[in-house]
Order: sequence, then structure tokens, then C-alpha cells
Amino acid sequence: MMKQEGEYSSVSGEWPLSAYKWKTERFFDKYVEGLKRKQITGIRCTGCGSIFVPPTVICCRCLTRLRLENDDDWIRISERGTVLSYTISYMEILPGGLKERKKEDRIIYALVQLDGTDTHMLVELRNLFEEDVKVGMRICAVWVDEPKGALSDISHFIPVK
Amino acid sequence: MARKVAIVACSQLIYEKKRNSSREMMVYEVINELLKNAGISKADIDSFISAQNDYLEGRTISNMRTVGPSGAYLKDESKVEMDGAFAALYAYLRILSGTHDVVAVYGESMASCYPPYLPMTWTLDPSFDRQNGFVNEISAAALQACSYMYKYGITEKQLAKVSVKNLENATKNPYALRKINNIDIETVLKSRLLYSPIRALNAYPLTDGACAILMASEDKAMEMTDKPVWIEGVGTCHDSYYMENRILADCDCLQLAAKSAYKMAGIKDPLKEIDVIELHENFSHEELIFYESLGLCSKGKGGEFIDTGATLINGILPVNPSGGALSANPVCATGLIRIAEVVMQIKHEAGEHQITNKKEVNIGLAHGQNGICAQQNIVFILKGARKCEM
Amino acid sequence: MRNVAIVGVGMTKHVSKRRDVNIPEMVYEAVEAVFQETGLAPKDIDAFVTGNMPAFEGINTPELWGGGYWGAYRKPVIRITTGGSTGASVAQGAIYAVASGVYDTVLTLAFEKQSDGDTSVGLNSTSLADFANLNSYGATAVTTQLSSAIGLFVYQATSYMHKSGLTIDQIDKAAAMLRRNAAKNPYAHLKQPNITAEDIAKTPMISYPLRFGHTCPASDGAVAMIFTTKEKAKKITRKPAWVKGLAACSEDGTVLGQFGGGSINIDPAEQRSCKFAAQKAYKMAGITNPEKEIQVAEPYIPFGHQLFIYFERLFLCKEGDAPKLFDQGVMDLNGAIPICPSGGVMSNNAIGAAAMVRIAECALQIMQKAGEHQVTQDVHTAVAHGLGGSANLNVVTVLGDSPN
Amino acid sequence: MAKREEVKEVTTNINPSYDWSVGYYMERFIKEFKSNKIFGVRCPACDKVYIPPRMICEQCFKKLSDWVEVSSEGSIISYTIGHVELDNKFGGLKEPIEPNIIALIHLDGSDSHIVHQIKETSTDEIRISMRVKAVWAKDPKGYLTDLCYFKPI
Repeated sequence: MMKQEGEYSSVSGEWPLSAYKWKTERFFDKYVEGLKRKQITGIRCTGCGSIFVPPTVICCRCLTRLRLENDDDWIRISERGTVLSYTISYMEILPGGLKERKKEDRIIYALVQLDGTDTHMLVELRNLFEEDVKVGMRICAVWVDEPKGALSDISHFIPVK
Repeated sequence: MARKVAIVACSQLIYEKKRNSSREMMVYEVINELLKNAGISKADIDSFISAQNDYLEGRTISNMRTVGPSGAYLKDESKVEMDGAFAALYAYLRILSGTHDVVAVYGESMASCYPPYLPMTWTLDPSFDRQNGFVNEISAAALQACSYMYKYGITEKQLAKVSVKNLENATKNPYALRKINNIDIETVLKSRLLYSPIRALNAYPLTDGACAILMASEDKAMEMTDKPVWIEGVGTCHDSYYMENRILADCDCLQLAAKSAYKMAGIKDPLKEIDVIELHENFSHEELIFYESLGLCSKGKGGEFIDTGATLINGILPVNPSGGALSANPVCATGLIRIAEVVMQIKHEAGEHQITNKKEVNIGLAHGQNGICAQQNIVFILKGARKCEM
Repeated sequence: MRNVAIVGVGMTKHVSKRRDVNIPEMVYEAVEAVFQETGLAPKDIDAFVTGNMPAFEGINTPELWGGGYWGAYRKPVIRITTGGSTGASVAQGAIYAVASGVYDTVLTLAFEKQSDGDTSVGLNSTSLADFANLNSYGATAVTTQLSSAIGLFVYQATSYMHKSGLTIDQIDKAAAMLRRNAAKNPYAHLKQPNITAEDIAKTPMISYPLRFGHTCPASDGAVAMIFTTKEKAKKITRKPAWVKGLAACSEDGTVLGQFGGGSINIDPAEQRSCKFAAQKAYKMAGITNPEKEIQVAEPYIPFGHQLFIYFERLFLCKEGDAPKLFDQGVMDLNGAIPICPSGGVMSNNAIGAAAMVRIAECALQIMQKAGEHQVTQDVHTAVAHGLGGSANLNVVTVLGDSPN
Repeated sequence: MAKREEVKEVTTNINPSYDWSVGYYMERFIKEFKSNKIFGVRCPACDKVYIPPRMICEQCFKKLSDWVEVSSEGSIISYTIGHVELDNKFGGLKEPIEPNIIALIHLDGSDSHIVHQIKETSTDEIRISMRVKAVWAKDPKGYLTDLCYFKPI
């Protein structure tokens, strides 16, 4: 329907993305099974030896399909890692625009490379002052009390004392 | 042109209604198949061009996540958001420039992922046709079919013949999706009526699939294969959005595209000189119109032309021996499949659907299209054995 | 590669909302401008290469609707799209089209009418499929943080600051410089002639270390360029700009991989694909010492910190030296290597067009047609850059004042 | 080949929305519907009158500004009977309540063909070159929907 907006008219419509059914390989299945046991697991590429955490299904470095079904390719990963980069979220990014957070509600997000892996993952960092977060700092995972086999089983990361 | 460009390998996956993998894995598989067929590794490829459409993928920047699976990691990569045959054109331009020697092209889409037929309605003027809701790719094709049939006295039976021919050919194509054994005109005329005169078997099937081809400069091609297929000519044309500026019953836009491709390849009498044609016909009437636009017969004679049996797999000029888009139509891959199929015919590697009644299949035509009622067309002339003289 | 000349540039004035025209009508203005500039008409054009960001405006392949408005009726049209780098990828498509010998004169255009859509949701739609998978496995806050461009590029900023010692103050200064440059550019959107680093420093922090003043606007605008052969260029303009080198390079997406899986591109600031592309383009252009041989650069900078990153990744100085050189005024309009004299993407961001505008601006500098924002020194060689995807698609084009 | 359960289908509930400027030409065209009038623009070079009106004559590459009222009567160039219709939410084809007739219509006084629906006729009667006329909403508001459908004269 045409509507008037100031001097000019416009018509509206939408992109029904909710009608799309994307398909993906279930590379998180074994990973979240591990999380339920409070274990971080990664998958090793048989082509180049890269270790992926979070897992994935194709290694783009050497163009190898990772063997999700092969238990031997899944390996236990340390809960500790190094901060590669971080941000402190001062504002919430909402579909309508930006909303400022209260100081106590600010969140520190970090890209962490877990020891022995070739990838990074995005995590939340707690238990430190904003000014103390540094690239290169050592951090470790904190689990939820009752893991249920979901990505949220790792609650957040904290600095290693 | 300073250089010559050949197609050295191609790959297809079995077309499916609902493929059991992610599209990334589908890309990975079709590229792996290509590397295997060409006997090379991804290190040998300079550049990757994909044919993808973000509205079919449900993702903006749809190539962002296929860089890795396609082998384009740390390579020169780009995306043509059109039918795959246009991506092949881009690869061809890159090689001719002398800046790239070996280029892989792939096209893909999954109809089981996107809401069928809707993405094409989003190409329409949002303030008129899209709001009105009367135009979609099938209703527009029906208006074209009706106009064509009325103007030239084409019958529904002649439309059905296209489906029968192509779907019969498809039964011998291991990749084809829609295969109907013992199909006859009655089967087509009894299939579900969608928008008159278009019935289910006059229209393409919704398909998941991907296709890839490997193109190379002359020296590289000669290293890689003893059966290069040369690109002799290419022509493309974009027509008006508005129906009155196109004469629906005559696809002038394809005629112009073919004219420039013929000129480049030195083809004077396509009917005599071309050995095989693979058309991107989304609907069966399109194939008849395309016969005329390509100059295989005069205007209005598409119906008579199919009646002669000339375009059957054992006819004088087989069209769509693979089964064409009526047998499988993964949008964005379809034009590439046409190229791949012509290449297979010229290399005598088509297997059960190989044309056998000719001494040799040496010159082929592959066609791709984009948009409602074939608004954009592209024609490739491919040639085997002897090197092209230019 | 045969010589390819840029003989004309046409641009619309970029603004936040062009509600008075629809998409084909807006793009026509850029096409009309380039035809006026060159004295050419559609009959002189052999092919069109076009593109914009899909999904931002909700129009699938807008060429199908708009092609005729732009002179493409019954001509070859190729549509290329690669995200933020679209404009640069489109222009390179046109360069290859001429270089190939298949087409002599090619009109290339890129555009975005962001006011027709919701840009934040548009950007979001690059990754909704990935988020959908993560959410189906119970991921929570992390995915929502990522659903914006700043949510991605901020990790580039922190990582680079750590490596080079870049400070927020310097990002403030860079942002102010770009906005001041834009004030001299008649086509720019955000013009703030008197803005200072202190003004930028007063803008609120969105996501540390990036403030509101470090971010780009959303613009409506279009750009068109005409590329042609050496022979034809002579008849059109006295001083064309020449394509000296071009390359693109793609790698794995940063921060998130396919369907939320791991990515091996672990440092968003490293930009290996940019370095690869730049090396290849320089080699083609016969440039051995870019620091000395390039007089102006237009990197793709939607966020202030990227001025420093891409100055280095385009080899305009040694890694880690950019902040120091910035303080010395090297990147100013009258410096040794002015960066984004146009004001850059920070001041002018019609996404699909933005990366082509970088090439167009380099061409204007070489042709000495930039007007008020023409740099002080003579420009013999210029480099333009485009960035797309999840900071993983890089496109580099080198232009010069003489043919190869 | 992966087993079926190794692939997962995932979805979102976010639907980006758009608000397209219609531009001067379409705006006037649609607003004139309020007085049940159909306006086109004439090309100064080839003299063709286009509806819907547009800024450019593609063939002459001329800017258009000469407004002309065209008739709301015309004839059918081509038609189709829709035994299916498009599902605008989920895509794919669904059964319509009754078959609907969609036609390519040439309005008198114009050189254009527009696609619209035909009502108040039967699927047996419809034919090419049939004369039709516009049926307007009872209470036209200057919307596209004011032009309800065409019916045989």
C-alpha cells in the first residue's frame, strides 16, 4: 500500500527470510555432547592437521572434508586460551537502533584462541575491570552449574590467576 | 583476441529435489569432482567465479561462506549474480585479459531452501507489478506462450513434444532429476494445469544442484587435457523490463545475443554448422521460440521444426540431449550445465545420452538466461578437436 | 593485458535519504552525469557491468527492472556482487571486459539506496543462517552482539591497537580528518568542515574502542564510470586515468565461520587477503616501492581505525608505522600520501557504490578533476581498495597517469 | 553420502522490511487513480505513450515529461487462466478459490502492455483481442488497488 511520507510516497514490503530452510551439517552435535560432560572438544583436519574449535565441516586451508563421524578425529581441548582481541559493549545494538547500557551492564566480549587450536571463538569475559582486559591475556572457561549439552554450557571466561 | 580459451573439465552432481547436505558441502563436492575430473589440485587454479543469487540463498553476500568450500581461499574470487553461463563469460574475459590462466566457475542453488518462485517476483517494480501480484515467472511465461501460440498457430501438442523429447532424453542422463519412462504427448497434456497453457510437465522442476567448469588459456589447456573444447564465440543481450518493449512471441534479445556469438565464431548457417545445442528452457514453449531466435528455422516455424524431428537426439541437430532445464533446473547453475553438457558431447563423454548418429560432434551451442521470460540471454559457441582459427 | 583507460566518472550527490526517486531513477543521475562528462551515449557503450548489495533494498537483480533506465536496453549486462567490495569487484569486471578485447567501451555502475531498506537488518542477513544454527544449539548473547558491522570490525580495531600502539585519540583525529576532507567533496554525504578530534571524542562509545564518531553513515547514492581502450580514450578526453594493476583476494570469514563454526582467519587485523591482492596488483603495475611511488590512496574505511590498518596492508609504510606517520601529517591532503581526500567511506557510504567510488576518486585525482579536494602534489599513481564480506574479501586497483 | 539425520534444517524469524520510494512518475500515476484516470508519459522522440509512466524511454534514452491521459478501455494482447496461485508467504503454488484470469492488456491511447486481472467473464469467453475496461473501487483513495480489475465491454 502506498503511503505518504512528507512530500513523497513510498510502498512497503518484506523479505520473508522466515520461509527459508537452510541446511547444515551437524558439526555441533559431538561438540555439545562434550560440553555436557564439561569438556571442550575440537576436530582435527586429516589434511593439514588444523584443529577447529568451534568445530566446522570443511577445512578451507587444504580443502578437506572433516570426518565428523570419526571419533578419532575429535580431540579434547584445553579450557584455557589467549585473548586475540576484545571489545566492551557500551551500547546494545537493536533492530531499531542503539541503546546505551548502564555501566554495570556493559559486557566484555573477547576472541579467544584456545591452546593448541588454529581457530578463534567469540566469548564473554567476566571477573575483571574494563581497564584490565588486554590482548594476549590468559583466560579460562567457566561452566554453568548444570550443563545440558548446549553452546551456552560455557557460561563465560575469566582471567587465569 | 590475443588468446584462446578452452574448457578443460566440468563436473555435475546428481540433481535432487531435496539434497541432503548444506549448500557449502554441495559446492565442496562439485569442486572436488571438478578437480578430480581435471586431474589438478586447487593450487593450479588462479581464480574462482561463482554464480549465486542472494535471494535464492537467503543470505546477503552469499559468496562469503563459499570461499572456503570452493577452494578459493587466498585466491582471486568474485561472484556473478546471474545464471552460471554469465559467470563463465566473466571467467572468459579474465583469461582473455591475460591476467589469469586457469579459472574455475561454479553455480549452485537449492530450491528446497528458498521459498519456490518468490525470488523472481522480487525482481519486479515494487510500486506496480510486485504490489499487484499478478506477475510471477510462470504466469508471465504463460502470457508469453499464449501470445506465441496465437501469433503463429502453435499447438499445445507441439509444446508437449518439447517436454516429451527432453524428458525422454533425461532418462538416459544419470544426473537428471525428472525422468519419466515411456513419456508421451498424452502424459504431458494430462499433467496438472498451472497457468494455461502451461502444465506441470511444461515447466521446470524445482531442483537442488550445482555445476562447475574449469576454463584455461591455450597453453595451460594443452597441458591439462588432450581434448580441450574451445570457446569460439559468445554473445549476450539484456532486454527491456517492460513487456511492450519486448515482443514476447519473438525473443529478439536472444536473436541479438546469437548474432554476435555467430559473428565471433564465423557461423553463417547454424542449422548446418552446429552439431548440438543445449538450451536453458524454463518452459517448453521457450524452446520453440529459441529455435527461431537462434535461426534454426524462420519466425513462427518453431512448431513445424520440432514436428520434423530435427531436434531429437538422433535428429539432424539434437537439442537438449541431456534433458535440458525441463529435467533439472538448479537456478544459477543451469546455464553452466548447458555448457558442461555441450563439452561432454564434444568430448564424446556423455555416456548413454551421447549423440551417436553423427560422425563427430564438433561444434556446439550452449545457452543461458536470466529474468522473467528470458529477459537476459547468453550464447556460447564451443568447438572441439581442431583449434579455433581467429 | 591491453591498456584500459578511465575516461569519465559520474556520481550522484550522496545523501541519507533520496525519497524523491526510485532506484532506477536515482542511478540514472550518475549515468547521465558520466554521459555528459564524456559526451558519449548508449550507442557508444558495448557492455554494462553493474552491482549493488542484494537484500539491502529488497529488490532482486535490480538491473532487470532498471537496466533500460541506464542505457542498457539490448546491450550486454553483467551483474557482480561481493558485499562491501561490490563496487570494486564490479569495476574490475568492467576492466577485464575491456582488457579482454571482447568489448571496447564499458559503462560500469554501482549504487545503493539504503533508505529503501533497513541497513542493520540488511547486514544481519549476511549471517542469519549462521546465527540460526548457533541458536539451535543454545547459543545466546554472543550471536546478537555480532549482528552489526561494528560488532565485527571492532575486533580488528583492538587487535591492531595492541600491535601498533594506535590510540583512541588517533582514531578520533583520523575520523575528524576524513570528515573535513569530505567537506571539500561536492558528492559527499557527511560534511563537517570545522570538526575537530575533540568533537569526535565527545561522541558516545558504542563498542570499545569505537565511538559513534568513528563510524560511517548510511547513504543513498550511485556512481558510474566509463572504461575504454587506448585508441578510443584519445578521442574522448585529453587526460584519462589508466588501469595499471588489479587483483582481488578472498579468505575465510573472521569471527564466525560457516554456520557459526570455527574460522582459521583468527586475526581480523591481519588482512592477509589484502596484502596478497596488493602485492599482485603492484607487481602488475610495476610498482616495487609503493611508499615512494604512490601519491594518493583511497582505502575502504567505514570505521576510523581502518585508515591505519589499510595504510599498512597496502604497503604504504612498514607494519606498525601508520599511527606515527599519521601524526606527522603524511596522510593529510597536502601530505606525502594523502588518504581518502574524498572523505572516504566514513563520510560517504552507499554500500554497493562505496568501493567503486574509491576507484572513481583515484581516477579524478589522476585526471585532476577532483576540484576542491584535489591533493596538492601531482598524482602519477593511486591505489584504491575495497573490502567486503566478513572482512574477508579484498579488492585492490592501481591507477596511473600513463598507459603501460 | 551423509545420512539424513546428519543434516539439520535451521530457520530464522527475522524478516527484513523495506519501504521503497515510488518516485515522481509512479506517484502521479497512482494518485490519478483517485479520479479514475490513467496517465502515461509520451516520448518526445518516438512519440510512444508509456504506462505505467517512467522517467526514461529505454529505446530512445530520452527523459520523459509529457503527461497524457490514456483510455481506461483497451484490448487483450494475451491471457492466462491461473489454476494455481503463488503462496506469497512460503513460496510454491497453491489452489486458488477459483481460477483467475490474468491478461496482458493494451490500453487505447497508449503504446504499453500492462498485466492485470480480468473478472466478470468466464474462462470460456476470454480470448485475445477481447475489449475490456477498467473497474474502479467504489471509494477511490489514490491507491494502486483503486484499479480493481478489468471486465469485458
